[in-house]
Amino acid sequence: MTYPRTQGSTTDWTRMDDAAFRAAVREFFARHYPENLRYASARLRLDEVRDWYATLSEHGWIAPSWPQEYGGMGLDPGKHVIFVEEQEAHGVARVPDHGIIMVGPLLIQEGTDEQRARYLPRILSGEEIWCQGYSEPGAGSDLANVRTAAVRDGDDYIVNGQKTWSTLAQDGTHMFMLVRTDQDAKKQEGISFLLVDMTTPGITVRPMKTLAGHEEFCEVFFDDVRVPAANIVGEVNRGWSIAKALLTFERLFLGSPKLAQSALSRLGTLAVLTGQNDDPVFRERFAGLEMDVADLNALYRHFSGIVKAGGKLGPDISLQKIYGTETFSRIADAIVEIAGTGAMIGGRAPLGDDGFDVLAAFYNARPATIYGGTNEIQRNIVATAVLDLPRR
Amino acid sequence: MTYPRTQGSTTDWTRMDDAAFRAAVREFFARHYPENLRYASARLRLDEVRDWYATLSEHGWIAPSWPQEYGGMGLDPGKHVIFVEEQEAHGVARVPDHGIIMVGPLLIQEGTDEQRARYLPRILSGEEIWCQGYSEPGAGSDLANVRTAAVRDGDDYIVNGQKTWSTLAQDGTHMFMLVRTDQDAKKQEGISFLLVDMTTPGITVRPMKTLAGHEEFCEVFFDDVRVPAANIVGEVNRGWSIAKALLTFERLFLGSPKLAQSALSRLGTLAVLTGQNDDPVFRERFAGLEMDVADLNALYRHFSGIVKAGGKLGPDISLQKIYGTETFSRIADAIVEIAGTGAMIGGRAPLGDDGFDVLAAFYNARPATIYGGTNEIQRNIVATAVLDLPRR
Amino acid sequence: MTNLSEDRRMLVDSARAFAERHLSPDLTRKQQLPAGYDPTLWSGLAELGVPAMLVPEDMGGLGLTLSDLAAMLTELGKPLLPLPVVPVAFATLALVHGADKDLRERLLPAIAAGEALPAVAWQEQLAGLPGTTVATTAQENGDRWQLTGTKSMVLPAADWTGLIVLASDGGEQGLFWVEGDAAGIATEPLAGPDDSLSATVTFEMAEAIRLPGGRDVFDTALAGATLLASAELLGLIHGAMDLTLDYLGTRKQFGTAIGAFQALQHRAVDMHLARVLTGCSLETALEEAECATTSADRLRAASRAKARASASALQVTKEAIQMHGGIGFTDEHVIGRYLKRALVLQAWLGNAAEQRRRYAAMSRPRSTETTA
Amino acid sequence: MTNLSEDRRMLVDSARAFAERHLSPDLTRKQQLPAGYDPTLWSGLAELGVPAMLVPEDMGGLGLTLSDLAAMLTELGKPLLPLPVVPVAFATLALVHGADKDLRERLLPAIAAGEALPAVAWQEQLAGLPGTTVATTAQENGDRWQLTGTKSMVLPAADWTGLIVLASDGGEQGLFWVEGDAAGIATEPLAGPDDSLSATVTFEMAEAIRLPGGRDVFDTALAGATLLASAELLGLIHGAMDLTLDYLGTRKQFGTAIGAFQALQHRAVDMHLARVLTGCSLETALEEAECATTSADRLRAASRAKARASASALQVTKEAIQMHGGIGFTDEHVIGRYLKRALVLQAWLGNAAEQRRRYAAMSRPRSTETTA
Repeated sequence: MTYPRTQGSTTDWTRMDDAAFRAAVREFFARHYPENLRYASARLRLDEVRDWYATLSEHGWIAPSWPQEYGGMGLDPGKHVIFVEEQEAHGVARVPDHGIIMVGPLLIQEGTDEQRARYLPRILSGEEIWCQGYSEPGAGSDLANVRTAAVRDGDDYIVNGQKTWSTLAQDGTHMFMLVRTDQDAKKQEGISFLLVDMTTPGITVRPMKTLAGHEEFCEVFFDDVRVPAANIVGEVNRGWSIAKALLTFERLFLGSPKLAQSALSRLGTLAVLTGQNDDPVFRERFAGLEMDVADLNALYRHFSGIVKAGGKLGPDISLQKIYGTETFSRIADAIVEIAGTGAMIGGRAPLGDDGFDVLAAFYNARPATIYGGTNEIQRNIVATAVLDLPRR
Repeated sequence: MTYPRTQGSTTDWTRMDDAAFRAAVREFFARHYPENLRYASARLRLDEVRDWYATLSEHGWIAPSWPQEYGGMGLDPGKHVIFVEEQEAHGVARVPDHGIIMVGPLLIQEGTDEQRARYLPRILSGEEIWCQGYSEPGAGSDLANVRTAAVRDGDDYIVNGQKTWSTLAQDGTHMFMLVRTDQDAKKQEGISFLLVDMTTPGITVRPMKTLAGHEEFCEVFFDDVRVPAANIVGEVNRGWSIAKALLTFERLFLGSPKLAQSALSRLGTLAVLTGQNDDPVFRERFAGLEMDVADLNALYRHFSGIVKAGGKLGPDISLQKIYGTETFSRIADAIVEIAGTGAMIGGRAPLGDDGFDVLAAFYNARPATIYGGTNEIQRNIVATAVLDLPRR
Repeated sequence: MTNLSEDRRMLVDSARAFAERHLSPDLTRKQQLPAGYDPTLWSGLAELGVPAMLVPEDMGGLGLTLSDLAAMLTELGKPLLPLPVVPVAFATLALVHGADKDLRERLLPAIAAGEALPAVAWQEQLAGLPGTTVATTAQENGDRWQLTGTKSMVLPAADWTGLIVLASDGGEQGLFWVEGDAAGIATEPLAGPDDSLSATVTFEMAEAIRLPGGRDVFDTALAGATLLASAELLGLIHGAMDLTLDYLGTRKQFGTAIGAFQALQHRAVDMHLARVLTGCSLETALEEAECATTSADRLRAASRAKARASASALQVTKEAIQMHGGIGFTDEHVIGRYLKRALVLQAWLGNAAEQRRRYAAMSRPRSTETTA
Repeated sequence: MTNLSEDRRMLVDSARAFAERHLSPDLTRKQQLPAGYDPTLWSGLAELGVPAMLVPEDMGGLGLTLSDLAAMLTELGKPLLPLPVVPVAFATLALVHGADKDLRERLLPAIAAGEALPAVAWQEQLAGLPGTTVATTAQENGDRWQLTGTKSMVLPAADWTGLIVLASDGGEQGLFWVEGDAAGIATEPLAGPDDSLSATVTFEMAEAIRLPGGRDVFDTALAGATLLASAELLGLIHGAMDLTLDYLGTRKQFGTAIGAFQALQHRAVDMHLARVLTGCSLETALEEAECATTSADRLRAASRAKARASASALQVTKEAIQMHGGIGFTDEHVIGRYLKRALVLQAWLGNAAEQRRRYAAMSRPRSTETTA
């Protein structure tokens, strides 16, 4: 299968050396990324980043890790890290990327030719935006406890149930979701992986406001929603293993150092703005956090090195999610602490030229230790699957 | 029942006001306590404190909290606190005090007249020294899991089994112990409280060396040891409730601020000796620990206030044991930290005129979170018995 | 709080009844422009006698103690209190200790009746230990003074009937009284995360009268307000903790009530320990402050209580969100209101780190060798 | 440590085999007077090539890297290593980087053969950041120098064949070589909690020759030794952790293996995280130090690794004792040996807090606005 040249990058990035690649990426962001969107403190909505999505798409830069034959940049993990580093350094916001990060790689590995042809190009172009349908009410972290039912009816499935914590589902045109296709099977069995067009009749999306005041998560209700059977990815009733593999990858992603790194940089900024950067107590505290972030980077390099070498991530990837999110949370606490009564201000406190949102990182740190499986669940996994401690 | 005047204090302390009492206590310690035993960093053995025991005994000061009719000072809890404060301030060492703290009050409340007449005077005089026989191998914190058996044989019981973690049992002439008198009863039932003369044939004491190098705990083996049935305290098979009441009181005692207070004072000393007392990072850390100790005192006042008002301590007394020992442990950590390479020296490091034992508090902090029921057990108790959280 | 006197118990009961009837975490959702609170609710509190508590009996007040008001605030704080009880008490303390007879007679009866709402305008920079340095100046002009400078985090944010301002006369720091309608005052409200309002107030040659009391009076009032804010935090901690214990007992995951999971149990115990310590810390600090003879000793006691209360409130509310899981992070569940209110109250008058720093400045490690 | 090269793997295997055959935690129980180590065991290590590793090939050594030696030390540290591998490597690094040809040729081949045991005498005060200030003086006397002063924590504690001494010539700090049998040296051994020995060495006009390298060479050698000490700590952490995991899986309380209790499980995960972080931190710090062009950068990398290793070692061994319960506090169980050895190794060359302070001195918070 081939994709039109306009959708793939024409450059063979793999031949470029790392320094040249870094320079190219830096130059690209400097030239194309909108100045007013740099260093956004909250997750941006589709409306705000649609133009940027289009720019990336036009230049063939939207899918850094996809193989070039599917329209990606075909970056090896080392270059991908450079890409992300430059993105962070320039303060480039995340686009709605579930299609790029989750669905694309999934379909490339597990999908049918028809599914790849149907979905991949429209992810690249930004025509279609994906959201995730995993968690359900009453079973937040207990993902295998899927109760949303898909019952076969001719060439279709009829879906009934409810998903929750679906990030920015109100902006999504499609959802990849877990459904129960066998009611009688044991918990982890009888689950299938299904692709759903969000415009199908019977779907209702209800955005929920977060503590930070953003409509970042949604509840999604399914009432006799008819979905073609051809939209099952992989084998019927074998969706759990696919979901688990995605979750493993998600843990690497969720534990990446970028949140902590960016919060640390904001902590440094706030210290300068409030005149505390020469205070010896602050200096030592900052140094401690700086070392934590450096070690978090070292941990990330360890796990992404496994991916890079073509290995499979094991259950110990949960350590990355734990340490990444908890380091982030500690830094967010430090921001609130050194802000003093700045923490009494919602939104931007009058510090510096543009103001400074003292609570942004603190708010973001709250769901970080919850989503993608709470850190308690991650510790359970490591205890039993890595340390081989007895189950009760 | 009366005791000879020489064994009781002739002063009616209850009539004295607190300030006068404090002055009297201070003067007593200054006059009588041996200068070379002040601020001992480890628990002293009987040999070292026998003379001091005798001094206290002769003056009727050995049992501050016992009623005067039994030969104690009859102090109310408020004066008892003053007594302990002055003891601490002067650096007075603990004498082997299980008889005074545990056995005496127990016999006064639960014992027979014969038991009181037989045992109390010899505790006061120091002729008999008591040790505790609670824990057993394989059931350190699971105290109700008593396996040491006492089988009735005529007027006696025949005791077989093993006790462990018996503090300074090698110095003890008598042991108060938990034995199983009904093999068929459920765990907490069928346990009795027994008083045993350590010279009875069949008892073997094996001291164990601690990390600090002291022989502080012993294993005690019982091989067909014949003990009169009259040595049961309270009802047969009802020993667990007595033991539990003693344990509750022990938790108040084990969580008392004195370990933390004394470690904090040592931390301050070490900072002065190593020239760090003006370092701003140290100063703030010290202030944090100082506030922790002040709040630990506040907590202790809360619980001892309940005792003082004649109330009964509930299961929340475990909070005192948790916070007292963990605050102590944090301060011990701070001592090791500011000592730098002083922690590479066992015994006294060459600091100050007399040297400074950097690791003494650190070593003492290790068993503190273990004995008297590990802090994990204490948290289990608070979770279920105080917070009423569901059992699994 | 083991031995409440009969009087204290009545106060606590009346506060609890008011709280149960009139307050709820959801009340904190709406910004009460322009002042930042609901005047009707305030009147209710005034009927309960809350603003009268610290006013002496000969000024129409109840002449009660800090400990009494603290006990009430703990009850009022449980369902969250979107009312400026502590800010007004702060000003009341400054007036009781530092105003002359004329001003006392003019203001205190009105405060007791709930009609006057004075605010204290004292801090300038947001971070560090607020109030340490004072850039606002007072210039003498006949028998009046003129104030110039900017104060931040003034509570209540508007509708005040007057301002007590900490300013420097060039040499010393002193307290000044500015009428609410004086010329040369500009106010800019700032919304808090909990939808409360604070104000940045700028004085430009604003006319003021000088109070006889100076920095020392201010420090005593600050210590009192700091203790009262700790009491409100204690109430908040109780509220958040109780909600969380309920949730732990009822919410199921993996077929079990999550409160049966030992790891959560142990953390819940640590939260409970934090709340018990906060209560004990506050109780002893109130006593210390009430017995103290210097404002420095009062501040030292207050710093300890506020450091504990602030740290405990953040610990408990953060853990509460984590234990509630995703739902705790939505604005739909009340537990989030506790987190937001905790953010504001832990910061106001100095957060835990700032209190620790003040405490450090007032004490110094001693050697056992020197104390022995 | 994911991509060990074949050579590295062979080194690691040989170290593991040696450790399994010759080492055990109980070996640390007896003080090896007078030097503080067992000469026979040292010979065994020398046969394995350990002292030769950092010595260049043209000097009879193996010419391997810090990372290679670190990988071996991690294996050797698992059953605890009562041998002065890191102290001798410290001196070796100073000589390799800072000695002139004559001294190199005289000493390095003997070091490689395990026959020479040079020690570095550098720190003076016990606490603070050791080595920052140097009071020991060097006075020029013809082509020789005379040293006067006192150094603490010299390892090995005796039997050294020479000392590399950090001293001040009045202006600059420099490194000096003192023969083991030189006059004017007094040594006082101090026993450590782990029964190891360190020495306080006093120089009174002791004759020395000056090395061409100065403070910069010393800092590079210190950075190397600090990384190697971190590697030994990593081994210790593995050893303590593995013993504890075994215990958690087998010890029963209340009828259940204690490792099934969730609260302990979660803490065991935190211990495991500490060990994994220590490994990753060390691996990247070794690379950074090996690629660095200045001694300051090398020290910065080393400080990070040692801070992590020291903190993790204390965390893991303290938790290990707690999880072992009473038996862990007796001297009869080997787990206590790990705690004691951890106390020594975390302190030597600077503990976590001291490394953090050094790191802080070498970096400074930047504003995103200036980096953007």
